[in-house]
Amino acid sequence: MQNIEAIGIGQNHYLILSAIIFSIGIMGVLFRKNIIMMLMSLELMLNAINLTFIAFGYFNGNLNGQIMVFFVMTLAAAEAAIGLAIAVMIYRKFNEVNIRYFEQMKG
Amino acid sequence: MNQLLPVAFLILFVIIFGVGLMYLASLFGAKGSKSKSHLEAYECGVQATEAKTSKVSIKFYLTAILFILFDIEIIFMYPWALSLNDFIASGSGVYMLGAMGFFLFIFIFGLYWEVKSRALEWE
Amino acid sequence: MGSDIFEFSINGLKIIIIFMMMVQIVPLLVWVERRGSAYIQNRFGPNRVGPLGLTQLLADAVKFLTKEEFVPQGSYKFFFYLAPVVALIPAALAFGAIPLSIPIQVEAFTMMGRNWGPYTFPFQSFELGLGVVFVLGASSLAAYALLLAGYGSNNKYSLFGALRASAQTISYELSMGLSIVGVLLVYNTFNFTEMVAQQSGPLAFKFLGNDLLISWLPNWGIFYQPLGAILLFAAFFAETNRLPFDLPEAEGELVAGYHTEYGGFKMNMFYIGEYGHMLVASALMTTFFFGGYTLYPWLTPESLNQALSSFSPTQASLITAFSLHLVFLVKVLFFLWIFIHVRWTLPRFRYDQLMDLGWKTMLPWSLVNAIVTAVIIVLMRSHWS
Amino acid sequence: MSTFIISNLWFYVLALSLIFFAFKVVTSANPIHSALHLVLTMMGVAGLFFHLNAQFIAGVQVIVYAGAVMVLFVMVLMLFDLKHEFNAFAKGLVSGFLKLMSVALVVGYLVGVFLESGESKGVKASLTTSGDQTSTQLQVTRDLAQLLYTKYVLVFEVLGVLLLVVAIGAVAISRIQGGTHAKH
Repeated sequence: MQNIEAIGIGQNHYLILSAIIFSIGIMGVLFRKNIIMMLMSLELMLNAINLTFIAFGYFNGNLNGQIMVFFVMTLAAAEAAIGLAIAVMIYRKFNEVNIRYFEQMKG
Repeated sequence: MNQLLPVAFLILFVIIFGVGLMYLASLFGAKGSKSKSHLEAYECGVQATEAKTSKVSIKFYLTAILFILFDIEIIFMYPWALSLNDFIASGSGVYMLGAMGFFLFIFIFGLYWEVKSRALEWE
Repeated sequence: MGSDIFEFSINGLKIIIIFMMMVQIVPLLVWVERRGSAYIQNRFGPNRVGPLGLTQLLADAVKFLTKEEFVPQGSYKFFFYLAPVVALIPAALAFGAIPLSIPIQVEAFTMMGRNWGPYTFPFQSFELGLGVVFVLGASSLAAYALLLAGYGSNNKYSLFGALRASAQTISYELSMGLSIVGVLLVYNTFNFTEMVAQQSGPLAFKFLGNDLLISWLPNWGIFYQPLGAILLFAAFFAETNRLPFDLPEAEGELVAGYHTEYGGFKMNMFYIGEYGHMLVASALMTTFFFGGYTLYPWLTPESLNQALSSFSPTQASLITAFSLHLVFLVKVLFFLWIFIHVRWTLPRFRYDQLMDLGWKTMLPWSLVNAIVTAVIIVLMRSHWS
Repeated sequence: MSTFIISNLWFYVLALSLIFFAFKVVTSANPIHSALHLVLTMMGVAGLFFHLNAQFIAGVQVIVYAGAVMVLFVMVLMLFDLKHEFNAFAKGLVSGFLKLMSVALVVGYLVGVFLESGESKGVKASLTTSGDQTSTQLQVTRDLAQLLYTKYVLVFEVLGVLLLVVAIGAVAISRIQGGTHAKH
C-alpha cells in the first residue's frame, strides 16, 4: 500500500468507495420490504457502478468509461420509470406496498 | 479542487443565510396561541377532511415518467449540438444529420403516440 | 478559489455580494411590480411610506421579520422548515454561473510589505467550462422546494398545489432544454464567456460557404434563433410560475398553492426564490440572445480598452468591467420589466390548457426549431467550393 | 502523511458524506427521508465525477438523476402518502444472517479483485492536453461527442428505440383496469 501514499488519490480509493456504496445498495434491496425502497437501493447500486466506470476511465486515460456511464444512466432511468409505474399500479389495486404480501399473487 | 470550492462555499452561505434569518424571525416573531384550532391547517374555513388520492393523481406521475424519458432524449442532443460544427469541418455534417434524424424520428413518433393515445389528457 | 489570502478573500466576498445582489433584487422588484401594476391600472400604488413609497421596502422587511412563527399542527416540521431554504439554492447556484462582465485584471502591487502577484478575478461566482449544463442542472432542482413545501404543510390542498406546480415546472423544462439545444447549435460551446465573445462583433456568418458581413448590426443570437428566443422566454415564464402560468397558486380552493401555510420570512424566502429565478431567466436571455455584457459598436471590451488607455491597466480594467456590467444590468432590467408587464396584462391559463400548451405546442415547436437550425447550419457552414 | 491528507481532504470529506447518506437511504424508516438522502448521494457522486474529469457526465447526472428520476420518486411517495413505516425491515435472524453473509462474500470478492488487479495507476494525466481547466472540460465533452456519434452510434439509436418502448409501456401499464383482484 506504500506507493498509494505518494501519488495521492489513486484508483483504488474510488473503487473501494464504490464497493462500499454497492454493498449498502445490496443490503437495501435485501432488507427492505417496501417496493419503492428496493427501487431506490437499486438506484444506489447503479450509482456505485457509474462511479467505478468513471474511475477506470479516468485512470486508464480513455473515454469509454464515460460513454458507458451515459448508457447506464439511460437504462437506469428507464428501469426506474417502469418500476415505479408497476409499483403505483400495485398500490392502487392492493393499497399495500409491502413486498411480502404479494407472495400469494395468483395467476 | 478549486473548481468546486466556490460552489460549496455558496451553498453553505445560502444555508446559513436562510436558517439564520428564519431563526431570527422566530425570535422576533409574535407568539401565537398554541390552541388546537389556531394551529389547524388552513382549509378556507372548512373542517379539514382526510385526503383521498383521486384519479387525477395518476396523471401527475405519468407526466413525471414521460418527462424523464424525453429529458434523456434531450440530453443525447447536447453533445450532438456541441460537436456538429466539428463534424461539418471534417466533412461529415450530413452523416451527423442522418444519425440524429433517425433518433429524432423516434422522439417525434413517441411524442405523436403520446398525443394521439390521449395519455396527456387532463380532464 | 485563490492561491493566496488576498485572492481567496476577494473571491469569497464576490460570491457573497453576487448572492446578496439576487436577494436585494426582491424588494426592488416588489416595489416596481406594485408601482407598475398601479400605473397600468391607473392608480397610485404605495406612496405613503416615504418618497414614492421607496421605504415601503424597509417596512415590508420589518413586517416579514416580526410575523408570527406559525407551523401547522401535525405537519412534518423538518420538511416545513427545509422547503424555504431549498427554494433559495437553485436560483443562487444558477445566478452564480452566469458571467456578469469581463474578468478584472489586477497588476502586481505591494501592500503590507509583501508584493502580491497579478490576479484575474472572473466577474462571476464560479468559472465553469460547462456553464449551460450547470445552470440546467441547478434549475432542474427547483421542483424539490415545491414538493417539500406542499408535503410539509400537512394541508391536502397545498399538496395538490405542489403536485400541479411541479408537474408544470418539469413539463416546461423539456421545451426549455430543446430551445437551449438550438442555442448550442449556433454557438458550439457550453461556456457563457465564449458565447458572449462570439456576440461582441458585427453580424458575420457563413452563407453557403462564403462569409457575409453586415457591419451595422451586432452579432447577437436573436438574429440566428428568433423562434428559439420566444420559446425559451415562454418556458421561463412557466419555470418561475409567473402569470400567465401561475395557476397552482390561483385556483379558488388552492388559495396560495404550495405556500399556503407559510408566513413571515419563510414566505419571503419563497419570493426570493421566485424572483431569483426571474433574474436568472433574464440574465440567460441577455447572454444567449442579446449579447450579454457587450453592446457592439460602442461598448465592447476592445473599444473601451482603447478609450481608457490613459489610465493605469488596473484602473482601466476596473472601469471597463463595471461599465460593461452596467450594460448587462440595463438589459436584465429590461427583461425583468417585461416579466412584470406581462403579469398585469395577460389572463391566466386553465390547467389543462397549460399542460396542453407545454406538451402539445411548445415541445413540438422547439423540436422543429432545433431540427431546422441544424439543417440550415449544415447547409450554410459546409464549404460548397 | 499530514500534507497528503490535507491536500486530498476533499476526497475523504466527500467519500465519508457519501457513505453516510447512502447508509441513511437504506436505514431511514420514512421513505421520503431516504429519497432526499438519495438525492444528496447523487449530488455527491456528481461532485466526484467533476474531479474525475467527467464534467459533462456530472451535469447529466444532476439533470437526469437528481432532477428527473428522484422527482418522480418523491412525487410517487407523496401520492402514496406513506407515513412512518413500522416494520420496514425484514425480520428473521437466520435469513438476515444469510443475507449478510452473501453481501460480505460479494463485496469481499469485489475488493479482492480490485486490490490484486495490479498496482494503482496513480493520478493519470488529464485525458486531454490543452490549456486551462475550463477549456479542458469542453475538450473532454467534444471528444465524448466525437466518440459517441462515430463509434457507438448504433447503441445511441437502439437507446432511442428503447426510450420509445418504455414510454409506450409506461402509458399502457397505467391503463390496466382488470386484474385478478379487480373489484367489478
